[in-house]
Amino acid sequence: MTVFHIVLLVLLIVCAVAACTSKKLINSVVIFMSFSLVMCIIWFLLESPDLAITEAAVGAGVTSILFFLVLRKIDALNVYIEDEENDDNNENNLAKGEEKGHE
Amino acid sequence: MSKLKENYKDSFSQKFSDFMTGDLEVPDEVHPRKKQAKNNKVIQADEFFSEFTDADDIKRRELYQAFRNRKFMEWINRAYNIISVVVAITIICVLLFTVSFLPAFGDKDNPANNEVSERYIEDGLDETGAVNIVAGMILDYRAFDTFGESNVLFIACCCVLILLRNDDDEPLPDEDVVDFRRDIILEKAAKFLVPVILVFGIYVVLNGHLSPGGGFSGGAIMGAALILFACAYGFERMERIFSYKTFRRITFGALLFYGLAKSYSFFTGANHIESIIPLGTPGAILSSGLILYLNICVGLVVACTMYGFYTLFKRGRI
Amino acid sequence: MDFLRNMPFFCIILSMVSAVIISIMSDRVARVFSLCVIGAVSVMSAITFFYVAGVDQSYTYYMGHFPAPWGNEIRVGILEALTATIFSIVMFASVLGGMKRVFIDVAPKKRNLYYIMVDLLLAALLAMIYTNDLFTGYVFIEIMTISACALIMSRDNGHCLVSAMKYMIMSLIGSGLILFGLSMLYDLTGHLLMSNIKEVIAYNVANGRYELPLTITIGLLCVGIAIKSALFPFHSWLPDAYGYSTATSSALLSSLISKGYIFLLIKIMYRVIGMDVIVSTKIGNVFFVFGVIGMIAGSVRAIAQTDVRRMIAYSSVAQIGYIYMGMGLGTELGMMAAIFHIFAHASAKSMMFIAADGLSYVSNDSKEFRDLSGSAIKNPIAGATFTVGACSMIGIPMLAGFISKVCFADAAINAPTVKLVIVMLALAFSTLLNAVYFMRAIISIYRPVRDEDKGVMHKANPLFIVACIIFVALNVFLGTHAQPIIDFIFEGIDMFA
Amino acid sequence: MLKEIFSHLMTNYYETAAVIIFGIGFTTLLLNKNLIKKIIGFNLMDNAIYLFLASKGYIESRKAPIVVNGVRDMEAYINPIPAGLVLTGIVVSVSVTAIMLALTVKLYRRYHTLDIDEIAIISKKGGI
Repeated sequence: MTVFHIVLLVLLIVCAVAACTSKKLINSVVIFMSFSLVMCIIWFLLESPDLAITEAAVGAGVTSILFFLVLRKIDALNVYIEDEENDDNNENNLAKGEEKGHE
Repeated sequence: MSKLKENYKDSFSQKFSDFMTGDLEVPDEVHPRKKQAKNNKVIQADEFFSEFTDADDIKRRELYQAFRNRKFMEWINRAYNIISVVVAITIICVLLFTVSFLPAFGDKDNPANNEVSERYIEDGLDETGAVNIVAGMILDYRAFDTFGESNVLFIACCCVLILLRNDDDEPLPDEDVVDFRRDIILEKAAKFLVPVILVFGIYVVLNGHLSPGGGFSGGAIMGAALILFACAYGFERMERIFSYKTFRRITFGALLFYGLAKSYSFFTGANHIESIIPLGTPGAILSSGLILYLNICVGLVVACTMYGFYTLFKRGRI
Repeated sequence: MDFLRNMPFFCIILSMVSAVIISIMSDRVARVFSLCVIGAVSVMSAITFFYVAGVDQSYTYYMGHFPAPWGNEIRVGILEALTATIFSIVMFASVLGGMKRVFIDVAPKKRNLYYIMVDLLLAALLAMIYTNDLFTGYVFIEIMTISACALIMSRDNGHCLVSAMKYMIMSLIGSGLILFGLSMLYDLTGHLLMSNIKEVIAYNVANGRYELPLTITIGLLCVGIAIKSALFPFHSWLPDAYGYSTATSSALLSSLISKGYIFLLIKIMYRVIGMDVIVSTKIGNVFFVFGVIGMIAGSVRAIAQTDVRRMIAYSSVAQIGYIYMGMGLGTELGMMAAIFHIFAHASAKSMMFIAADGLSYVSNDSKEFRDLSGSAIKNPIAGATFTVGACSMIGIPMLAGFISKVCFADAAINAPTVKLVIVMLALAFSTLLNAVYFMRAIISIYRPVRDEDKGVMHKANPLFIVACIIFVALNVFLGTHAQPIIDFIFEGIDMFA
Repeated sequence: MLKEIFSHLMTNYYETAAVIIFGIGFTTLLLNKNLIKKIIGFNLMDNAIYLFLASKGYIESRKAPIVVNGVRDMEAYINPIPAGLVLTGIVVSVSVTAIMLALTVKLYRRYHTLDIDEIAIISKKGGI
């Protein structure tokens, strides 16, 4: 049984790392949504079903909707974040992102 | 004597007296002429901001780039990244080192399993009437925390109202009209899904004290049902059932009932007066005293807040 | 169980329920209702103070039907009631004084939301002062953080939004660390009630169990609260947050919110972990060092400011350094000096923010020194209040600041010699720096007005005058009748443990 | 010494995972300048602390604290207190996330960028 716990925890850590290092904003939001779902399963394994339902409904549900709405609102659905070195690449993306938004 | 010199302007005494009287000559480009408040009207942020054309943005970005690209700034950024990684790693190592000294995970005689949790489990059913001990603990033993908790949600909703709500007289943002295209698939799916989700949410709220769930999770599920309905059928039909007025009334009514009911039980508890609320038979729906009604109030507050977040983010008006 | 014991409970519940009621009121009614609630709370807190001073021992009040470790509980002592009274008086005067500015700055539809935040801030402050349960303290820390952030961002200009975001990021790191420390404390002791935790910790320390996790937990809690109350290395969010928000918000933020966190830290030191364990872990020296550096650095930065509100903000970084230096001395005298300085700084700082707002109101809303010159002649009430506040901060006798500086010196004499020398030097140097920038401000606002704009004397609105009178009265009262308050603080500290 | 520490870490593997995720969230917060990434970092930190707190209440081979057919002795159920605390915490982190996202939208409408350093510099120099 503890193997299942450990596998889920490793998956949790992988999701956390992926959510932070992914380049596109929408990727990190989707991975963060999967992070909440894995967290919901872990609550269930830790024998606290209250937390499982709340995390599923509130964490994965509403938080992700808000993230997507914000990305939609600021036309950043396709923004590509480079590292700090080549900032100019980031500029035209932002600019490109903006044009697409205003069409 | 110094006044006679022709360049007494930059003599030490003049500079000192300027400093003392705050008359420091401030070069103009450090403080560009600030936009004067037109006839002292509170400038709506977006209206003030709309005068900046795209040219201003690009000019401003050069200003930022010039500032960033100086050699000095590059060095600072690299140093900042290194220092922050080092700080984070030391924090993780220190915490991991402490975790190895903490009591073992999951064994019976941890300090946390003492007489406090024993009473919750053994007398929980008799004292609060709630089969779900966690719900009984939240809404009866430690009710003051949960009252603070629903106030956190209420205050978060007020914050988002302050930030994102534009006035009623302003025309609807254009993307609201453009955005909503009748999507048959979503509508047909919502026609089936919304009632199911709503019934499930109501079930979770009503059975909060019997099965896992309760006010927070049930309210979030009901909020999700409202969001799906607004998504599928657009805001006009939603406006008929759920306008800003009903939003304010529901939140006000639920939180006021919660506050008054809980202050009654705090007052009777503190002054050792026997409270007249019956506990009922365990296992029945109308059983555990106030917990059912408090669950309903918290469920309503959470549902309205979640829906309120969605509409405020989507179109700036509930 | 006579009726007077319910007063603190009534204060907390009244301010929470009034915040809910305000949500359906219009902004004019909300303003008056919120003021009445704050006035009622300050009267009730005064009644609690006199009741507890009379009974002369602290009592616990069950929030609910179940005794302490199971249900929530608040504990009322002399120190808590005194702090609650002074904080609610300062809040009443700040809200009264800054009311006109709120109706200019905040958009028409959002004024009643502003007063919801003020009331919930009062509720969170009272609950944090009275609570005897750590997790209740954490929930009300969250309410205070969010309402403070709302107070900053309610004025809709660019600077406020940026400083609100910075404030939010720093505070959330702080409350994350506090919750981490709290959950480790729960794991080590199994309790959330403050007095029970203390027994288990004393037992653990006695036979050497869990030595390292306890020190790490104390470190986490202290760093978390230091971040939230803007101690020296973590004060970067403070000048923007206080400098750009409306007058009432910066008055409330500077005088009440950072002090609420410091009061919770004092409670944690005395009632959760025990003063002897704190002294043995030497965390006091860390506070002492950062406090002294904060005093000097805050004052130096304040001199370089050309904007009067940012100057006052930097000076409050220095004053928070004073308080942490007092706590770092480790002796009871040092703690007493720190607590008295909490009261002195709370009353003087909010007075200066409100007065600075009155001055800038007269010189067409500009906060730069250049434009404020001669504004005290146009608005004499605001000028007088600003001068009294500045003199109290410098430490002119007959005012609160002077008494707290005397207490600091008195505490330093009984402290070990190394600390004695450092405190004396730091006190002297920082008072000199205070004098430089406050005198400059007073000189510039009283400079003779150039003849062409010898405008008519500005008649301040009556509410502003009442607020200034309350502030000056509170400051002079603290300055002249300090001895009874110091005795009450000593009694409160003994009763605190 | 190192072996013993490592074996201890293996026994409380939940707390170890929680601390690692806390570290990841904290690093994200420090390194990324994009506001959305910072908010995701905050959520990671908060979820890690709740995992740390909830794993305190778990006891081997015991069931969830719901009284089933009258069994009421303490040996059958886990410790309910951390579950209650974490429920409160989850709702706090949702509200805080909503506020920070609303701030991000307002800042983007005004400054057209998500980079907090750029915003701070422009607001200081640009004066808006």
